[in-house]
Amino acid sequence: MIDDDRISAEAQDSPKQEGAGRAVRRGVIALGGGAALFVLVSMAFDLGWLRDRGEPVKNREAPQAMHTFFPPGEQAIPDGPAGDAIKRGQAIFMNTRMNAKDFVGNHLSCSNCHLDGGRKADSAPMWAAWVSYPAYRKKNKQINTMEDRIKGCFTYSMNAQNSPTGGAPPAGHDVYKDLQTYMHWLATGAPTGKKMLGAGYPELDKPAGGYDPARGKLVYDAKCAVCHGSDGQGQRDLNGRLVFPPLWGPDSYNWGAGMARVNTAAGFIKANMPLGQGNSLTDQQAWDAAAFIDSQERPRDPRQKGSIADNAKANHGGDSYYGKVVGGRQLGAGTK
Amino acid sequence: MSLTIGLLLALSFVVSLLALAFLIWAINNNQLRIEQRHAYTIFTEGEAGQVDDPTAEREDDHHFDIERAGIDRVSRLPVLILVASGIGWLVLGSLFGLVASLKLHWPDWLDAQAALTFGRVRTLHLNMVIYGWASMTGIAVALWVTPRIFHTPLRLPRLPLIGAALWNMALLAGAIAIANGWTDGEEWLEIPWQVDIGLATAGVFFVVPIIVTAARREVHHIYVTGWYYLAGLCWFPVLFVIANIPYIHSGVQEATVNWWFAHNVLGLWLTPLGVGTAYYFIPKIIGKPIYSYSLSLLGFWGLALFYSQVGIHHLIGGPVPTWVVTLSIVHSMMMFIPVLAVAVNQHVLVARNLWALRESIPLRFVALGALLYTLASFQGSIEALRTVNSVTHFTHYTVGHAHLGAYGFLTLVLFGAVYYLVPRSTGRQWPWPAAMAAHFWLVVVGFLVYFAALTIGGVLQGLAMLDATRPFAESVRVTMPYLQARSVGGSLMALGHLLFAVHFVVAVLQRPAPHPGATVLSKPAVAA
Amino acid sequence: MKTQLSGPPSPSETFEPYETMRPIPLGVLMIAVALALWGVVLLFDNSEAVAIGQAERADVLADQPARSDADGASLFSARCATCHQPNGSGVSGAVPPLAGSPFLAGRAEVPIAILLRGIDGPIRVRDTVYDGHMPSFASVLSDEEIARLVSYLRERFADRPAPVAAEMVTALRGELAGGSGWKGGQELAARLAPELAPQPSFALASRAEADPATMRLVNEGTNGSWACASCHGALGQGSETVPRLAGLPAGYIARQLESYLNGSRRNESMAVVARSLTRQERVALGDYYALLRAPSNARPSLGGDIARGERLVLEGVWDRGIPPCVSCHGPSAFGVAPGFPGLAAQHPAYTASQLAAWVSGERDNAQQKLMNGIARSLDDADRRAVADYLATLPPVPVAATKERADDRR
Amino acid sequence: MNRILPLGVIALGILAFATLMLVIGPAIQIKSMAPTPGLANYSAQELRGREQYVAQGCVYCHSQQPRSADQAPDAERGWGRAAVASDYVYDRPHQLGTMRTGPDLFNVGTRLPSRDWHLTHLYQPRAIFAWSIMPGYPYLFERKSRAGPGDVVVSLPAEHRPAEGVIVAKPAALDLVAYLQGLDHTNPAPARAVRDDGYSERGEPR
Repeated sequence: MIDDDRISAEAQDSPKQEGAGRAVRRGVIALGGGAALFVLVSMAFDLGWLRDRGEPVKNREAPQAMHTFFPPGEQAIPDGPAGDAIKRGQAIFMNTRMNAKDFVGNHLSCSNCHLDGGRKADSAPMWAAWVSYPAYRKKNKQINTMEDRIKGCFTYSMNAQNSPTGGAPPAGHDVYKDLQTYMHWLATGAPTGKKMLGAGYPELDKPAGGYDPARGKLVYDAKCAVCHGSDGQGQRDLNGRLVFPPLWGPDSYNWGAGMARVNTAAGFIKANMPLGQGNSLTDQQAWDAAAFIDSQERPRDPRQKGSIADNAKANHGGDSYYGKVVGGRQLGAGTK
Repeated sequence: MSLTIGLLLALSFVVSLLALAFLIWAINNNQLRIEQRHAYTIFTEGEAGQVDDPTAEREDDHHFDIERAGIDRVSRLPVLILVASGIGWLVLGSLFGLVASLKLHWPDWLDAQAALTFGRVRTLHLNMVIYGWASMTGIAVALWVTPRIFHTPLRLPRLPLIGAALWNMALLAGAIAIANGWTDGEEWLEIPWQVDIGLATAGVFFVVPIIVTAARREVHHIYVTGWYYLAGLCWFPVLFVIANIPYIHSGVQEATVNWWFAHNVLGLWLTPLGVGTAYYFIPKIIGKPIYSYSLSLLGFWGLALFYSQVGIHHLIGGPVPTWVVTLSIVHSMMMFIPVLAVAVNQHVLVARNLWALRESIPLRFVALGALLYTLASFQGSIEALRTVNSVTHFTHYTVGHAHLGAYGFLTLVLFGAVYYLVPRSTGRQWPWPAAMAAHFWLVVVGFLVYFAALTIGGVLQGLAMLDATRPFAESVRVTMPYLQARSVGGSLMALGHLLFAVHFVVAVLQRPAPHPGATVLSKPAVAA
Repeated sequence: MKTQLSGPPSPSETFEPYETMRPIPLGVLMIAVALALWGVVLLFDNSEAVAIGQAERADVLADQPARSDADGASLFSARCATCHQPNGSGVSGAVPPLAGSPFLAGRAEVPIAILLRGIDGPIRVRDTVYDGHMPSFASVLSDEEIARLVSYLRERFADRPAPVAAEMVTALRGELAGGSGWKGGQELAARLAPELAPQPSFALASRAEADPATMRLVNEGTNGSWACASCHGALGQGSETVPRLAGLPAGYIARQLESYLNGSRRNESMAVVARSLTRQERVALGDYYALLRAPSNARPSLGGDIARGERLVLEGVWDRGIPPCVSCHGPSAFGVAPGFPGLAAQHPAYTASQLAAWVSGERDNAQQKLMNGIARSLDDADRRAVADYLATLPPVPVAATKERADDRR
Repeated sequence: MNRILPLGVIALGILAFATLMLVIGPAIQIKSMAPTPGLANYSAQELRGREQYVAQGCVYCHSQQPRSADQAPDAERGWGRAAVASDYVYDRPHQLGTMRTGPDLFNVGTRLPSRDWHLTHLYQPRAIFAWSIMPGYPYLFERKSRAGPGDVVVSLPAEHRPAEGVIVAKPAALDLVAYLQGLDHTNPAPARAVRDDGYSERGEPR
């Protein structure tokens, strides 16, 4: 072998050299093959073979509030008379003062408190409300049908006493039919009689140190005034259309409304305010802001027959400023 | 219409593939024999490496005393003149490159002169190193190697002298034009076409002697280096002339011509020069044959078939027809095949003889250059993928890649070739072997820093630009440290070039040694 | 004995390189075959991509205002119903009704003229006076579209079934070109329809030209910075990433200039401008631009999905924490002064870049960071969709009323 | 292989084929396209400015080819819609560019319409953008003790103003700015326009 080395030194290598050569050959091919494989996979990706092209990149983020029910979307409204009723109901819901003007005594709409057209969880969504009635209500100590419940909204939240007709729509009025058709449609597929996640407004534990309108004013000025105005009267666009609803005063809900109770308002605020930043306030901030807002004067409670104090005793237990003295004035007298 | 084009295109690609398949079939069936008398060579599969080529036993088939034939003496003057010019342009070009690099992080430096604005300095750098250093030195090496592999002295040895003078003058004129803002305005084609006529004419003086020498060769078989050189010398003049004809195209057609040319300068001119050179010097210095003739064939024809159509991958996502872009992307990927073939052929030989790297600095340059060719080509193919290109396009990453090819590969190979040929051509030894090693480490470390900085910086820059929520300023800010690092690397490289140039001048001016040395190695090998 | 060479064989100077005969390694062939197959697939796939690209461009073309072939009913619901309500009842105290409006029942030229120019002043409809601010649709609806729309409105709300010809719109457009909004019903009645009189008189605070110093800032620039108009245009209409300023709330504009100064909104060019201005100048510029009325030159240009944009703007995506834009920026995206700028007719590249800037923190001057979270919830396609949709809306009409001019407080 | 002629012929044949595919094919297709509707040829001043753009080597840092929204957020940055081949019919030499060391300029005229802004920026980019690495072009301007009639004075923040006198734009600077101001390719592209649509299918379905 070694003697031959001189002759074939050029073509013949030692086993060690052979081994090195083989290793490099394999290495180069493996490297090339690996790179080629990368090319192929990347191309497969380009061509969409490795991902589902049908599904748009949505829902990347988990829904803000985890709730089990998703109401149908706008485009699912059926055609025909039922669909027309749903659309009328929706129009009333979104623009109550305009489309049920005979029965609205302030500048609010249903959708001011029931966000996303009554869809949003934790803002008393209609799909959850629909399956909760008829039900017994402590407020009027009787079984309420859905119509009764809506009537309550008109009476208090929409301050119907100040409307052209001076009251909520009479029983069986088309306003009820249309609104209920809309709500029924929103609840398509919702389980009846079952407590649904996201129903109503969340109930916030009262903070240990209670709540304080003075602190609430600070919260309000920092977090709420930019939209609702430092005077709480909301804001309008250049045509005078209401964009941000008034929170107190003659154009807001009256003393009988659920939102006039601090605990209800605190739950709503905590979950939904500032708009788009739900759950960003602390519980304490939510309670304080609610206390500030609900310790302002607003239209009188239509249930008041005698004195404010009597009515306060009969109808305003718990977390309400009705009848209390704030800033030297007894609240509940109502606005002009 | 698009469907028809797509179909046509797929068909034309199939034609390329059929050509490739035919080639592979022909190789495997010994249709492309080295010589007529090998037609009966029985080639047993699975016995790779074991087969004794009948020629291997006939010693004088693969040995030829060039010195005795006086071949180097004939080519000496043109080779030296061209190498000297090349090195001159290299030093000048790297200084301009360094200035351009520094300007990217010292933007207010040297801003008072129009000739020294970034847009011109950078352009001067490119034209000097490509048309000055790489082309002239590449031609010098080709002029030196071609007669050697053909066992016959260079014919018409005076023509390259005229060519070199003309080329230098034209390039100088082009550089002055660019410095003064007179440019054709397209990348790689900045030299005004009027000046290009001089370059094209000079090219004739280089091409003719080599082709005549090849025609008068004393060997029957053309060694693989010869294929690359001859093909490159056919391709480049055609490319250069077509791309520089003025007033034919405008707008986007012009852009496709531009990148067809610019990439083919790399693929069909600089790459053949570099690969051919590596194919000669690696086995020559090691003294062992190349791994496989079949792979040589595959590598060469694969390069011709596929490299010629990759240019439009510089316009991915741009205003050019989809089918041209896709065609270029596909061909970029197909480049894996010839690159693998060349890689196996060259790296296996080096890997089997690692001892030679210790012994020979020229081999170190050439072998590292060949390795970087493989990497640059793989990188280039992958860069052409749409997904990758979205990130790397328009960024410094591309600059890093271009330097991996033109510097890491070609320039290192040329350094090695120059180190090898100067003693044999002039009879003068390199006076300072340590300077060669210093040069090697300066440029290798410098280039490593350079390449790593631009690659990382480029990717970060590209990712910033793809994210709408990050302002454009961030794509600038994020690259700053990497641009500074690039200047550091570039300085090391430029320093190495200066050292190289000084060493070359000293070597050439010194008194000739009696004999360039009995061995191909820079210092006599000591056998145990 | 010496099974391996401890040193290299010394190569001979006379050695000539050559290749040995070895086959192509199988691995190389396999890679070649794989790549070849994929190349063919990719090339075939090419034609599909071209078809999609063409469809995308066709969609963008179709999204250009004044290019749609929508019928009158869909134009009404897309363009009118947000203010005048789907049943045409209007909004009490704010938007006059269409149903039974004498402005529709009379000559067809009257509604056409209103659509072309918009209204800026008091108008009496069915015995109620409205302080009307209606945008001009001249820049977003074609003559054909206005003809179809007016025909529909007259048939539905005024029982006038005779269709209106596009030529009438063309003629009127030429006649009324360049005018600002009708100064209330008075000017309209005087010019086109005496039978609509009496109309309330236009007695608003006179729209005095801004003072010469402010006009110099706008048109010539000063103190080392550039003229506002040189980028934002002579009418404050802007282009691409240069925002439309005409009709933005005065207080909003002044606040942005302050933000450039204090760094809560980053824009290097505007920072140079803001540094060259005094506080009074910033306020004066806000006042000036708030009262400018300019046609829209914004066009959908980002390839966004207009329908998706419309959904985001009008309905939001509450599950992702995105309230509808209009819930704060007003029902027609006209803005709510001074805090909430109008978005209508804003340039899509500007809108999208701002939504991106909220995410990056380049812009962090939103009141209570209201925009930060919303912007983070929008992805790339959302931004383009919203921005492109807003560009199709008619421009904010100017309200030259006292409150509006004073809204900076 | 042992013959030169076939080697040369096949090598050149392959190159001819590549030229057919990469040069002649696209040229035939692109030349058949009419200019994008609304695209105007350059004015004489804009052409002079374009020569400056070429001579200064702006193309080495600035592209003029916005990518499609399916690939990159160029449009959101205000760089304009995806460029198509018919946007370039008047461009000679082409200045598509392959670097974005600076932003794309294909629509810089609509994105940055102010002449005076451009003059400031060309004179000293860092007068506006502290982070900018663009070179200044002081040689396109001159310092005068006072502006003569018709001179365009460059607005400069105090820290960049000369100690005395004013900086005045030379005609070359005004031409270059006129070219930049004229760069506007915002008109919608025809559906059948030619560009690389290879990324279009990765976009989300509209």
